[in-house]
Formats: sequence, C-alpha cells, structure tokens
Amino acid sequence: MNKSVAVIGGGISGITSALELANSGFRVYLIEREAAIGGQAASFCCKATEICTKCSVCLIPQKLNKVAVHSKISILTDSTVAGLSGKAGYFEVEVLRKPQYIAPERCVACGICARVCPTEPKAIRSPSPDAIPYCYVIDESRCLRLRGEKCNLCRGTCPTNGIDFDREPERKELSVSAIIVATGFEVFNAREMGSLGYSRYPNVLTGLDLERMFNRWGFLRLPSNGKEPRKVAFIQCVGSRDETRGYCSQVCCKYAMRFARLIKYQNPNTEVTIFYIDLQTAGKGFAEFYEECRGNIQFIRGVPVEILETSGELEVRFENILEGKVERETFDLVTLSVGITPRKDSWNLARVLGINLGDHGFFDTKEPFNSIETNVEGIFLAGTCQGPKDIPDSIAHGVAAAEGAMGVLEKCK
Amino acid sequence: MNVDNNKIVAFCCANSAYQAADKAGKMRLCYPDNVRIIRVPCAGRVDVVHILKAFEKGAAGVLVMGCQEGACQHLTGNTRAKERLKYAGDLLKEVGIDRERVKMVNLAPDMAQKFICEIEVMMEKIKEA
Amino acid sequence: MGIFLCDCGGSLKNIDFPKISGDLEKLEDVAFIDISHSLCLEEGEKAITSRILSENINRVVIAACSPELREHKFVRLLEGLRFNPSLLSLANIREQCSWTREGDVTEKATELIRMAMGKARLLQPVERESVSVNKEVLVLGGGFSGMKSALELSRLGIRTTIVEGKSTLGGKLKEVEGFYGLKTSPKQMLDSMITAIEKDNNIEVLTSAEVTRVRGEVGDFDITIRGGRKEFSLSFGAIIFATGYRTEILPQDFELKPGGNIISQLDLVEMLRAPEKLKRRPETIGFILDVCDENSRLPTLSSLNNALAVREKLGSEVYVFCKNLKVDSEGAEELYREARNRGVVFLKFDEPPQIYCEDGRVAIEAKDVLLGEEVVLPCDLLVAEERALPPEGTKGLSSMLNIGTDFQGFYQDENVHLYSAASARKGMFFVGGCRGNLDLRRALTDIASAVMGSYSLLALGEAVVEVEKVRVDPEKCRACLTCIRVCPHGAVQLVRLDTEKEVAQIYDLACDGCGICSALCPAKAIDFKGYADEQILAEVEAMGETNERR
Amino acid sequence: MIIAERKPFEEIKNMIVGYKRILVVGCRTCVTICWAGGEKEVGILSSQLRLQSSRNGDELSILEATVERQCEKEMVTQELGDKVQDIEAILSMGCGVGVQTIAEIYEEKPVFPALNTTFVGMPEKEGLWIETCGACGDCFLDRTGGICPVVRCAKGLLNGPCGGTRRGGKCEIDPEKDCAWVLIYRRLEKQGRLDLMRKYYEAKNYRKVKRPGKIEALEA
Repeated sequence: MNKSVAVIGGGISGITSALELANSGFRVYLIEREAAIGGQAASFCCKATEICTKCSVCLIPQKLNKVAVHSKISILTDSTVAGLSGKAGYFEVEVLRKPQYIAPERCVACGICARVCPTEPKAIRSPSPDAIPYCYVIDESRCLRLRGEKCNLCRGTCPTNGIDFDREPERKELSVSAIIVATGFEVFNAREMGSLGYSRYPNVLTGLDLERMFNRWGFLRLPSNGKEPRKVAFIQCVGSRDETRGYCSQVCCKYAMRFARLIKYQNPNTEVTIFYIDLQTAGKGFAEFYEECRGNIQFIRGVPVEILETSGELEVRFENILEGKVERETFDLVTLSVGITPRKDSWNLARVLGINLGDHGFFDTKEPFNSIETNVEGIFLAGTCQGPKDIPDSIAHGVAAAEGAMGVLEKCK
Repeated sequence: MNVDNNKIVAFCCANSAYQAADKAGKMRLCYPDNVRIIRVPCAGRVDVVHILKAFEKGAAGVLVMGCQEGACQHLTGNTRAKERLKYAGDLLKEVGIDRERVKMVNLAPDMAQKFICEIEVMMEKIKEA
Repeated sequence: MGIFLCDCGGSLKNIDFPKISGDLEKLEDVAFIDISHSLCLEEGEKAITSRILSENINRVVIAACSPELREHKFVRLLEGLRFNPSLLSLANIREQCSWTREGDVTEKATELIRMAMGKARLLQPVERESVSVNKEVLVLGGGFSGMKSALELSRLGIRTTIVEGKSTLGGKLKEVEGFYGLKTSPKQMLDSMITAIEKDNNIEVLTSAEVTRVRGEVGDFDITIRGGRKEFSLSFGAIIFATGYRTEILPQDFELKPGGNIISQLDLVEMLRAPEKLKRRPETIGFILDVCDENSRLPTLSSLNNALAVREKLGSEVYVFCKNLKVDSEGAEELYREARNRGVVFLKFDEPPQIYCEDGRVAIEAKDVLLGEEVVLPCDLLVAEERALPPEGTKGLSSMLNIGTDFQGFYQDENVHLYSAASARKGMFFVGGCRGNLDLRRALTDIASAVMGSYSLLALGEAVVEVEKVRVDPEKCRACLTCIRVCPHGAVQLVRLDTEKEVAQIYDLACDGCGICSALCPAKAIDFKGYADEQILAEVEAMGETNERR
Repeated sequence: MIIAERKPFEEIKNMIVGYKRILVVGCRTCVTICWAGGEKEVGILSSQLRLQSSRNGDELSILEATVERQCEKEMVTQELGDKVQDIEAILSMGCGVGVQTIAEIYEEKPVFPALNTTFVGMPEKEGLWIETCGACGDCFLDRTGGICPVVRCAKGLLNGPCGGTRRGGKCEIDPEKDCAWVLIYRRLEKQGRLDLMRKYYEAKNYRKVKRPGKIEALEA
C-alpha cells in the first residue's frame, strides 16, 4: 500500500506540509487550482528597511524551489478535487484537471510563442517571475484558436512542440491515506465598504495592491499620476472585527506598520498616519518595533467612516477618539488594511470532502484547541483556510497538519 | 586602469541575491552587461582576498550582495560580510582605490528593481572616477 | 572537459553559439562542445548521456538557463550515469546574460562560460555517504510542552527521555484555571497525559534531574545528566527544550504595597478554585494589562479567561485596564465580546495608570481614552500583570550550547528561517514557553514542528551526508579556535587527533555549508569543495583574461 | 602568545621602493592565530602590492611563501630554500624574531618587517586581543591573585590603587579600562587573602633580567 498524501492547495502552508511529508519519505500529490503554485503570499514583497521585519515572505521562493526539486512531490496544477470516497488511510480522490494546452514538463519558457501571437494584449503570456512550474499560460478568453478561429502560429513555432490544442480535461484517480486541506483565504473585497471609495477613487488601495506594487516596482507611486505621495494613510480593521465578521485577522496591523516604516525609510519626508481601534503589537520584539514606529509615524485611535475625493486629494472623515471630536484630513494615498476572509467556494470543497464550516465561514475543527483535525478522520486543515494567520504561523500550522497526517500514515502500516 | 569597459564583479548569495538577479532577467529588465555574477553559498563566504583579487584582475567595482540583515539563513553571514567590506575598503584606500568601489548590498529574493538600481549606482561611481 | 551549450529552443537570438564553440574549441582541455535546443527535456538528456558514455571526460560544463530551475535535473541525470555531480559547473547564460539586454551578448556569454570552465577545472569530487544516527530524543522539561512532545514522538515510534527538574511532571498545567472553550479542565488534561506517559514504554521519565553538560553534534549528542547523587551520560540524536517560563511581578512595574490586595493571576486561580474559603467576597476586581510587556498575548488571554471565571463564580464587578487589547489570537475576539456581554468593563489608557492604597483598598487612577477624562476606581483586589521571564538556568545553558538568546532572555532570537522551533544548531529544537511562545495554541504548533523536525532527521536511523564537503586540513590548522567561535551552527569541535595534536574538525551532518569559517580561517586550512577559494579566484581570473586579450 | 599587528600600507610601500622582485613570507604560528601574518594575510598584502604596482605602472613581481615557524632556522631554510635565489628583497610577515632569523640566514638580501610586534597577550573574543603579561622577568602574580598590575594598571603600580580610581572601579586615565587593583582587591577578597594587600613590596629589580635575555637549559 503506497503511503501517500494529497495536499489540496499550493499556498505557503500547503507546500510546507508537502515538504515536511516528502522529507519524511512519503509521496505527496500537490493539487493546485491555479496554473502555478505559491498562492497569495508568492506575490507579496519584502518589507525590510535596514533590518528584516520578520515578515518571512522571503521563505516562499526558497520553499517553492525545494518543492519543484523534490522527487517525492508531484505537482498537479490547474486541478480541483471533484470527488472523494473511502475512509482514513484508504481515500480515493478524484481530481479534475483543466486541459493543459501547454504541457508544463515540455515548456522551457523560451518566449517564442509570445512573440508570434497576433492578439494584443497577448493571449499567451509568461507567468509571474518566480512561478513554479515556470511555464507559459494561455488565456482561453483571448486565444483565437480556442475561440474557434483557425490560428496555429504558436503551435508551429514552439521548439519543443509543447503546445497542443486538442487536449481534453483529464480526470484522475488518486489513492491516498490522508488529505490536507490548505486552500487559503481571500482578501476582503473592499468594494463592499462603499463609503471608503475603493475602486471609485484611483488613490484608494488595499494592502494587497501595495504588496503587488512593491513586489513589481520596489517603490511606491500614486496610481493616478505616478508621482511620489506626500501624505499616506492606513485604515485598520477594514473587513474584520465588525458585526458580520467577528474576528481579528491578525495580519493587518503588522503589515500596515511594516509598510509605514518602509515608506518612511524610502522617503523620510512623507507623512504617514495609521487609524486603528486596538493596535495588535503582540509577537516577539514587535512592541519595540511599535515604539520605533511611534517616533515618526502618527497613530490616531479612531477608524474613518468616509472618504471623499476633493480636487485630486482624498478627504478622510474620522472620529478622533482621543480628542473626542470628528475631524477631517486630506491625504494623497489611502490604504485600506483589508483582512482575511474565507474563500467564497470553500462550501463546495466542504460538500465534496464532507467536512463542515465554522461560524465565520472557515473550515471547522473537531475541538477548539486541536486546530488541525476536522470532523472526518484522516482529513486535516493547514493554514488560513482554518482561520486567519500570518505567514510564520501558516508555515507552523502546515507543519502541524503534516504531523497529524503522519499519525494516520503510521497507523495504517 | 588598463580596462576600457570596467567590469563589476557581484558576489551573489545563492538564497537571495542570485534569485533577485534571475527575477530581473525573467522580467526582461535591462541592465548594463559588464556585470559578472559569481554565485556563493552565503555573503559570509566572500573573503577579503577574493575582493582584492577581483580588483587585481581589472574589476572596477565589487558588490557583495547578501540577504537582509536578520534574515540570513546562517544568522551572521551578512553582518560579517559588512564588517569585512569595511576592512577591504580600508585596504583599498591605502592602495589609492576609492572606498566607494566596494559596497555591501542587502537584497531579498523579490527585489529585482533594487538589484538593478544598485548596479546603476555603482556604474555612476565608476564613471565619475 | 565536456561542454554543453543550450540555446533554449533557438530563442536566445542575441548569442552567436557557433562563434562561442569556435573560440572555446581551441583550448586543449576541452573534449567536445555540443549545442542543443533543449538540454532539460528528454531529447537533450539523451544527447548528454550518449556523449558522456562515449567520451571519457572528468568535468562537465553546462551553459543553459538558471541553475535554480534546472540544476537538480542535471544532477539527477549525472548520478544516473555514475558521474559524480559535484564535478558539474553551470553557467547561467539565459536569465543573467541573454535576457538582460537586446543587443548582442555573445562576448558576455563566452566570458560566463569561461568562468564556469575555470571553476570546473578545480572541482573536487564529493562522495555522499550515509551516517548512522541515534534515534533517541531527549526532552528537557516536563511541563505541558515537554509531555506533549514526548507523546507525539512516541506516537510516531521514536523513543524519548524526559528530564524534569522538579519532582513531578506538570509544570504550568497545575497553575492554570481553565482554557476558554475547552471542556476538559487542565487538571483532567494533566492526569490523562501522565497516565498516558506511564503506560507508554517508549517514554522514560527522569524526575528531579538536570543536564550538566552537552557535547557532540546532531545525531550523536553526548549528554551528562545528574539525577539525585549519581551522574551518568547518555547519547541522543536530537534535543527538544521545553523548559517553560516563570512569571514574576517585578517591583519596578508595580510597587507592591502591604495589605495583600495586589495579587497575581496564580493567586486569583487559587481563590476561584475554592470560593467558599474566602473570608469576604471581593466586590470589585481590577485587571491591569500592557504596563510592562506588550509583546506577549498571554496576559490578555489569561485575564479574559479569569475575568469570565470571576463573573461566573463570584459575580463581582470586573474592570480591565489596558492600552491595546491583544485579540489577535484565535477565539480571542469572541472571548472579548462574551466578556463585554457578561458585564466586564474595559478601560483603555494611554499613559500607564497610578496605583495607590486607600484604607485597605487599591485605587487605580488613569485617564481613560474613550471617556476622555480621569477615572479613579477603588477596588478590593488588583490582579497585576506578571512579566514572563525565562527560567533561571537559561543563561548558563544557552552559553554552554552557544545558542543566542533574544533581548528578553528567551532562547533563539527571531530569525525567519528558524521560526517555530528550529534553532541555529541542527538537532536542537526550542518549544513553547522557553522560546517566548507563551499561549497554548502556538505552543502546540511549536511542538508539531519540533516533532516533525526530529522525525525527518532521525526516523531512518541514518542520514545521507556529503562527506567532508567542508574539511579542515590537520597540518595547516593552528587550532586558533576562530572557526569554532565563528560558526553560526556550532558544527566545529576541537578534536584530539591520533598524532596527539588538537585540531578543529567539522561535523558534516551539522554543517550547513555557509563557508563563513573558510573565509575567516587565518591559516587558509579550511577547504570548501564546490566553493573553495581557488575556484572562486579561478572565476575571477577567467573574467580577467578577456580584459588582457582585448 | 605573541600578538602582532600589520604596519600601515604606506610604511610598507616606502620600504620596498625600487625593488622589482619581492618574496612575502608568512608564519604559521603566533601571527596566524592573531590574524596578522598567516597565509591569508600574505595573500592580502601581496595582492595589495600587485594592485599598487599595476596602478602606477611599475612592474613588480611578488612571490608568496609561508613558513611553519619563522623563528626556527631549519624551517626557514626548508621552506624558502629554492625561492630565495632570484628575488631582490624579502618582506617578512612574522614577528620581530622571524624577521631577524631570516635576516641572519640570508644576509645578502635586505629583509623588511611587515608587522609591528606589539605585546604578549590573549584573545578576549575572536578578533580582539588584550595584553596580559609584560614579560618583566620577575613574576609576582602570586601576591596579586593572578592579575598583573605591571601591564594592566596604566601606571604599573606595585602597591595598591593610585587613589584616582573613578566610580565603578574604572581607571583614572582610561575610563573604559577597569582599574587593575580594584580587580585584584575583589579577587583576593573572594579568596580570603586580603592580608596580602597590606604587605608593602619594594620596587622591582629590573636588573634581574639582562637585555638581551638568554636562557640556557642545563641538559643541553
């Protein structure tokens, strides 16, 4: 009986579980929905100033390389779990894989196909720089061939003839002993907070946009006119700790303070203000980090309710609790520190696997203190699909899930 | 200097700077091509002798690129490299080469842009002299 | 020396491969130069295999895309052909050469290949061998973390020995009143664990014993333990430190006035266990947080827990003074809301409050942020915030193991690569309180990663290791102890050779291959195969050659 | 252990002006341990010299060698035997003894010292060495609990602190340095031998050791 584990979700906690199990000698099937593994955290940026702020984003490319190299891990991209049967130790997982028009093992990412593709913007494009497997991606909606027209340009020029348009979606059957669910989270959709004007005003960004901008460019520019912002505001607890979502997302205060310091470091004369309810400064050495931030960053206790655009600048209306009165202040750039919310389609996976959802929409665990086992024996949870966590905790939780799965594997020798 | 297109030798730590260089290539960001990248396991591996030898062999500038301070896999790799570069800077000043030609750079694997602007900064320094 | 060039399916237009092979062919130690379209796919691999089997070459240089992507493929291919992969040298002519500029980069490509060849000439073979490893694990400390680690390890089939300083197991478990949302009380959990440990023959418990000396490296730690009067030494494969933490009310945080109405969480727990024994039921109880240490989540969690217990059992008024309520652990927000519904009043201050005694009752005076004015609150009992400190022996133990401690004195300052249990020295794991993770949920994940770490290290009973990848040459070594002091992983020991000479020796399994020692060695005695000084200088040399030739 | 420190490059440069072929000789014992003249520093100094010569055009060829112990005649001849013929000057990176041994063996070649031999001491941590013994030839550490005031007291007093000790037991002259006699007092106090402090010791007899010192083993 081959001892293998299926890990659903190729984010940071999924690949950590896969690595730990593979290093202990078990086969791992890593099932990832997107075309490349890495999840949300792969697009984050390093927020170090002179010293590292311990956000551990730099661990991700390192672990991705180890997963790509490991002989015991087989990566199934573009695949989702369609069905499950059997019980702990003897699961049969049915995996549905989107047609692989470009075979990942054949594509050497040489870029010739993108040059010849007639569509603008290109229907066949290079993946993000540190994507694993590093292979080109076809966007079905824009590719002429997949829309029925006759166009074979890219298939003709591909030196390793890795492109093949008449591939069908595959259906695969995996027999595994344990399953680890690591499907991750979705960032809170800031559009739901209409009064904060996200996507109405160009200079209102979310934490995720800031991450992507720093990852791509390395510095901050106003989306509206590309100049350097002079006054930046961070608004905390957007989408967490309110009526409908009664939990603290644990990550937003941390990344907001790290960004604030990074912006101050890159351009000392920008004014940065953070609006908060309760600043979460727990974590080793983080209180001292907060003390340092207080030196040159303004902290106002009181979360704004409305942002209006007046003459190119954003006017923020908020209740300054310390002074006890409502104030207005103008900023060039406002960042909404959006929290972590459960994935919209997690109920579908829950139905397939038979595990139930907790009251906030995350997957539920058997008892409160055992954060990895679900009500179905042999299925474990890893990372933010079980509850909000920052990257180091997601990694630690991934290892814990792997250890749980080991228990099942040892039992069914 | 007997060399016309004055090369830059970059000792890149395999965990962070080498990956940043790869990312710059994958994003097709152009940077001057007189940079020679030598892969080292950690910034702490680069010794003063290597730096002086690089200058001897006609390099115009040396960059030692390691991880961010506090994020080094070997804990003290990048801090030791920084101290060592101060020592190398003194040695070079004694010989008459300007201290700025040797620089410690802290990078993370996703900082492709910073990798390139550090190289351009070194190019300016070389052009000035 | 065999050279393989890959033009990545013909896409590297700005490199003139025939010119390169023309230049390099003339060198005498070049056996052949192959140009292929895709070395990383089957057809490329077949070409390499046939070439290597037909020609007898002792070095291979491959100029292709980034080693980060393809190095493992080439290494596995060469291992298949019984060709020592450490004699392979790679040149990155795609990401770092062809894709960095539009114009012709043939010259830069030639130079990169020449640098790789320079290095290849000096590569020495490194054998891989498996070293036998002791499968036993020592767990230091018998609190919750220690017991849980031992149980988890024995569940995975690994023998453990628990060394506990006090006479009984349990540690902090005995002092905690209850965990929010957990039905089993700490007492039941403690008894169930102890019975499980007694039943389990995989676990051996040594109480009132302490470790006096730790020597050796991962896989074979030689540890001397003093139990009672006798002192004996045992060998272990890995060590898990779970020495916990101790709490103390420090005078500078709260001037402990007589009258006994400033108590710690511990005393409150005693009271709650036996409410009937109290002389007078306290009317109002005050909690104070965030005065001395804002790093840990434990004071907030234990205060909320105990506040709820007080409302239930004693029904007295409860006031919580804090600067920022730390609700960023799981379930803390619900705890905070339930406490508010149960009538616990939360007051948030900015400057720390003044505390003074008034006719037997404690008065807290603080400027409340929400109300915006001074609040003076007399209450019968004040639960002060304890400062969590590392256990006494930490300083001595950490210098003996040469593991750093962080600014509060807990083990292993924060480094992202070591997070959640590992330490700078392979084979040593720090779990739960002794590392600063005080709340139970994070301690559980610490335990899991320590267990997984030691399992993947020791489970097979042997570890594959690159023999003498970093080697100290006994003749040259002056035993100046620089490498021993400098090695971040403590992988170098002073060893007495058969020639009676004391010399430094690097332990292959513990060495992480960073090369700091070989850079600092004043006698140039440490040879790092793969990144030796000569090889790096050869690369620099090759870069220099093209300068002179121009 | 003998601790030495490399001379500033200016000084070394002026010494070897005019010589075209130079042999740089390191030593593998004391100066290696104190990071001053080992094989690594030989490499550093040689490449510095080569850089200097390539910058201002005069061709200068440098040979490098490292002797097991420069203070042993046999080892010097064994290591440098063939290398010495066609060189014009020797730059010795050993301590003062090494320089003079090489000069004695190869009298026709000028031998230049590249290091300043500073003191006899011990490493406090890697890269930091402190002087603890002044080699005065008449040791009286028995009376001071193992702390030598000749070297560690700025004024070399033999009878108790000078009265100018700063708060916290620091030396009057150098605020960072601990006053040697305060350290002695504390140690003797710990050992319960404080009466030694009350005895009065006469001045040291420096004539005991004739310069240059010579010691002859009876067996030889």
